[in-house]
Amino acid sequence: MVTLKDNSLANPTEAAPPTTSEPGPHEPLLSKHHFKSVGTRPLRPDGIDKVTGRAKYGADHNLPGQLVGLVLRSPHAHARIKAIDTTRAARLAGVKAVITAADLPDHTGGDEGLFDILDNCIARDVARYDGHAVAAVAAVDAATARAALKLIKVSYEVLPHVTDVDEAVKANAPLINPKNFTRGVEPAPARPSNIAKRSTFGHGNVEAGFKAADVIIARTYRTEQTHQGYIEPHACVASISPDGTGELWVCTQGHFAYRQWCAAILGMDVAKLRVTSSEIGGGFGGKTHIWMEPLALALSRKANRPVKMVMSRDEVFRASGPTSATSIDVKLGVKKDGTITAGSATLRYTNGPYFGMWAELGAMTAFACYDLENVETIGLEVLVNRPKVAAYRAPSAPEAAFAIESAVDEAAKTIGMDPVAFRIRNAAREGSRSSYGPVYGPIGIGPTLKAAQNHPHMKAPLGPNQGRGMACGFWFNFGGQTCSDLNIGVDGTVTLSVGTVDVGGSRASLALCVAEELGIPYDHVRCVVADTGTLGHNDMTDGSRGTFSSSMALIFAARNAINVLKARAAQMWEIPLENVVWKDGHAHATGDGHGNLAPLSLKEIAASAPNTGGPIAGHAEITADGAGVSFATHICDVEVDPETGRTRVTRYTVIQDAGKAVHPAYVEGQYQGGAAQGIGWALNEEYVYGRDGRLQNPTFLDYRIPVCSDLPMIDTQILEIPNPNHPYGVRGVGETSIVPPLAAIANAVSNAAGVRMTHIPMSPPRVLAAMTSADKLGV
Amino acid sequence: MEAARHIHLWGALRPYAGGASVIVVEARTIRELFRKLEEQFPGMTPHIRRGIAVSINGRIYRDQWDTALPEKGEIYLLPRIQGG
Amino acid sequence: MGLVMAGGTDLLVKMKSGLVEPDLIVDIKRIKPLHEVKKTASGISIGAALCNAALGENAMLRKAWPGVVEGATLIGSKQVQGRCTMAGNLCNASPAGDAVPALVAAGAKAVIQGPKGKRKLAIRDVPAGPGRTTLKKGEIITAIELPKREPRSADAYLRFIPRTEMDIAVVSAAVNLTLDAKGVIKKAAVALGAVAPTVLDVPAAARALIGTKLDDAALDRLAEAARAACRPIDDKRGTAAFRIQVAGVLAQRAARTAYARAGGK
Amino acid sequence: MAGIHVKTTINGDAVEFICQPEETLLDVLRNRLGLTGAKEGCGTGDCGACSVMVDDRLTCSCLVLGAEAEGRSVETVEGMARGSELHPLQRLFIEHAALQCGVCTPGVLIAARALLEKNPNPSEEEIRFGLAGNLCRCTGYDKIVRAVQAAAQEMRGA
Repeated sequence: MVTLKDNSLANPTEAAPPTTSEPGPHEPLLSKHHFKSVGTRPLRPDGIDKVTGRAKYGADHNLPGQLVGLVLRSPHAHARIKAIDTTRAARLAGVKAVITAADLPDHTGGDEGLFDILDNCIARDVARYDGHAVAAVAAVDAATARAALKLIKVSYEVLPHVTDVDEAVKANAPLINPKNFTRGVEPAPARPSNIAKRSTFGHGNVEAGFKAADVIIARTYRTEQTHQGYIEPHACVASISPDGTGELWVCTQGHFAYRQWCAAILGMDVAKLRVTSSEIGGGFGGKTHIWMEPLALALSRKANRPVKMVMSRDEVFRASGPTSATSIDVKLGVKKDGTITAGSATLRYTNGPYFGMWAELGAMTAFACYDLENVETIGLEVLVNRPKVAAYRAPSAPEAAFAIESAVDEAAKTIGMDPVAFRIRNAAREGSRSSYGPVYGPIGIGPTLKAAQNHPHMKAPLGPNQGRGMACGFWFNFGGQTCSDLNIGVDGTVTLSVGTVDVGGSRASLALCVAEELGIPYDHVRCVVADTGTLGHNDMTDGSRGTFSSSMALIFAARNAINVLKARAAQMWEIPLENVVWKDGHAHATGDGHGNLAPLSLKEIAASAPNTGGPIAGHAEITADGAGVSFATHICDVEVDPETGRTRVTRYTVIQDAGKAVHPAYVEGQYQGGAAQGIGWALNEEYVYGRDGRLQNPTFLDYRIPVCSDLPMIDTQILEIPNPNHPYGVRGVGETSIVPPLAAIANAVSNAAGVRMTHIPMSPPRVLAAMTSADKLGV
Repeated sequence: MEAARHIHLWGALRPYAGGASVIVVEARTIRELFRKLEEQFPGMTPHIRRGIAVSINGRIYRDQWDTALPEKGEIYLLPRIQGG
Repeated sequence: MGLVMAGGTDLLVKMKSGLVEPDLIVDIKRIKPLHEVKKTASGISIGAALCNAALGENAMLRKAWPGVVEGATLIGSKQVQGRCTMAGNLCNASPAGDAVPALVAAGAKAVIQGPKGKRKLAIRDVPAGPGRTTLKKGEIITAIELPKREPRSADAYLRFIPRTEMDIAVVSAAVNLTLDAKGVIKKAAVALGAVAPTVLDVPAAARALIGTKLDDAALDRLAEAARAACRPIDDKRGTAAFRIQVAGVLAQRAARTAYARAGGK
Repeated sequence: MAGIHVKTTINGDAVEFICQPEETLLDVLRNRLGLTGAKEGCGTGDCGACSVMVDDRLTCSCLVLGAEAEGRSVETVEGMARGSELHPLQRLFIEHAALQCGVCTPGVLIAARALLEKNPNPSEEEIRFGLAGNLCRCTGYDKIVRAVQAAAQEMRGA
């Protein structure tokens, strides 16, 4: 049952009780099985703007009199900031403001999470990673701002640093935060360490399970740190006026959350800051955190001028959202008949210098695909001198899936069982206890595996040096706070205001759902993303929630609007409300004596609105819980050059449950995009740190995301197992597609190369080393 | 004892409940549950502040604290997950 | 400091990162003769401002020096190709520059104009180390000269990159061969990139090929000599061990291609 | 520093501007001329989001100085449509859902048009290598390649 706040219903004088034949205004149960609009592939409303260069992204907005803001960043991985002298910079002609941490006093009131955000936005006493912001300037132009940065003198006391996950957990490792005592351990440890938290999940008795096994697979896997790699760098324009009100234009996945954090950090009232989300040039989780936005606001406040800040690519890599680097021990016990008797894993995830929940997410998702009697996972959050880890598409799940799905594949091979059949035998199903705790409802892993088993890809012949791999993936998905408005114009066309940022075509999907519910054509519905001043709070577009949550809110808003439309039709006909039904975009009169009344179209009712009570609208404010967990199975073929270790992906297939694909082209796009990012992660993407703790490759030249010629076509198969908690059966689709690729490719490369790959990315030096002798090549 | 609910804890919470994996709390809603947990197990407060999700019969609630806790069925506390 | 700009694809990146802050930039692209490809008495002369996309469109060059053209047209993207030049790649003096190994193997020369007049210098001797050249103050390269082609000659260039495009060579090899009428290699040159501070000319590797029809034993000796010449480092793009190993592989593959192109069977 | 006065042609129109010597063509287009279709994704020629044509050569405008535009002809995504009629590539990119966030799209369109002008009937491989200088992080390139194939077919038939 979807929960709704009681006061979120339409105007009570107009809200009619639902008739038995129609769903209530907020009845979540599946109300549709045959769709007219949903499931079609219309053109997206923002398409023309985006192919003509008209669409405005973060860096495309300007305000009169705006200044250019730039950030001075730490060149050290770990250093105490002894003093910052800004006097010369401030005196330079054209410089209008210089700020340091002193200009952003601590308003966080003991909120540790918020304090970490503040400390990450601008270092206070310690610079904790290469690229950590230390000061910022605003000047009349970029050249002046650059010159000013050079005039700021920072005296550092360089501290010992650690960037490697396994080094950081050693007893003698340099401490990132001397006040960090591992949480989740009772009694609390007496000494500080770099382990911020220990989390455990599981059930049963793994030791007994391992004793019952015929075969034990035990290995340690490693993954390197990656970046979301959105093509649009972070950008914003901030303007604070002397009366304390402010405007922020910014590329973000969640302008309401940005408003909340920025206001809290700057000590502003939330209502005094209006945040407008620009078109967003990719986020993938990296734009769910604030970075330099508070600095832009603080500079604007100090200079009393608008300030524009745009990160360089170098800054994006050094100082915004990478993933964790991980080191994961897996142990799997298997019987010869194919039963997994026990699974355990210890997962060490780097967090950057701040407390996070990345290992915890890895520990929760690791074995989620399987029905295990005995399972235990331990997650260790590891602090290191690297940038603060940010969410990246199903955060932490791909690394864990790489480790577990590699072990599962190896186990199947060891007992001589087909890897798909082995997974089907052990797959979680309705009623299975998940490895993270709760018992599953209806879930889709079985169907994706069955579809994989029957897919022609599984039977296609392989050439020399080629190998095939497959893997499964899991992600939770979630919903969250959502607020939408639906306004009917005088001509009967409809405007939707939503607060979930459109990252990949959701405006089209949302318009489709409203067209479906109202029974009007898609092109009569226009969807816009509203700013924080014109709509209630919306959580961010993350957790695969954009289309899931906003479509649910809009369907409810449409039902509320239908109730109003019916009341207006009743007025126009001068008949009782209970004699009006809504069907196919029209009000129909029913009952004795009314049957001959011609149906009234939405357009006709809208036209008479001025005389029937005024504007017609529908609203909904909901907490969209019930997103429903998501599973996928991927199959891939690779060819490995035995002389160079280079891997080419030759074929790739994604099979995933969408619940109901609202706009199938954009569902396919999510599947393909996630797979491509996973392929990059698996093969070539990694942060390379030098011995000095500085990032060596903060460019698209040396941080190698897949280019067009690296990839094959990516085939997709959309399964539709309706989500019972959404009126149209929709599930989130955005994230799960990045979970299986690391493992699927590792399994394929292992099969092609004849050696088990345990370190991602499987860059050519690593593969060649594994294929020959690790010592000889020194990898 | 009609309000007594069996509450399953994930690993990180267990140390604050003496190592128990299941505890009994008298609570009819998520809000009441969190209040009672803070009263009975103060060590859990930072976790609750940072966010705890509640799985009720496999369905995960992150925000809706007025959600009723059914007398029968499984109630499982989980970290409040983040997404990308 | 004044700097000469040909394509600008390295210079503008260095300016952006603050690595260089020139007081003056001299754009040589407006000088018409610097865009010409002409046959001369001694071979082919290529103007220093000719962008590599245009170079790749030149049928005569593609036929005579397919390896040189391969090297030049592998640099960067199609977008970068529209700007970058061989001479610029040479003066950037990266040990991994794609245009350089094939020019070294070809025995090409840089035509250098300076305050004291014109001189010619073997390409091999232009780079002095990473980012440094032997050019003197005030000197610029105006053209690159390729020698005259004998019959049954061909070259080939291969680089190793992790992706299919857009990377800097982790290791590279160029092979230039001339065969006799029977298909026996009578002249050879082998050059390796990204395995030493400058592009390496490896005469020992060339000697392994001369007098052979590129049989397996010759290819083995080629790989061995190529690997023996390598003095690479570990860096973000690859390990020293990987570079040494793959240098041998690429030398063999480039030799096979050059041999086939020259008409060898 | 004294600005440089530049006379050039942009999308067929005569344009004059003054820029600083170190300013890139991309900066001039975006910050001085209000043509924000070309995007800065990297500033180092590695992503292709700033792709434009300069005298009929595909280039990254971040690797061209503004002053270099003197006397040349520059074409940007803003000049691709003829009046209200979209270029076939533009129309087919929308029809094939070949964009998600759309920030790479202007550069991809310019590069794809340059490719089709040189090679009206490219193979899939030629399309993939022709667009290798344009990074897209959303689509996995599948629908981009299909849209270019469809445009090539339509433009050959037209």
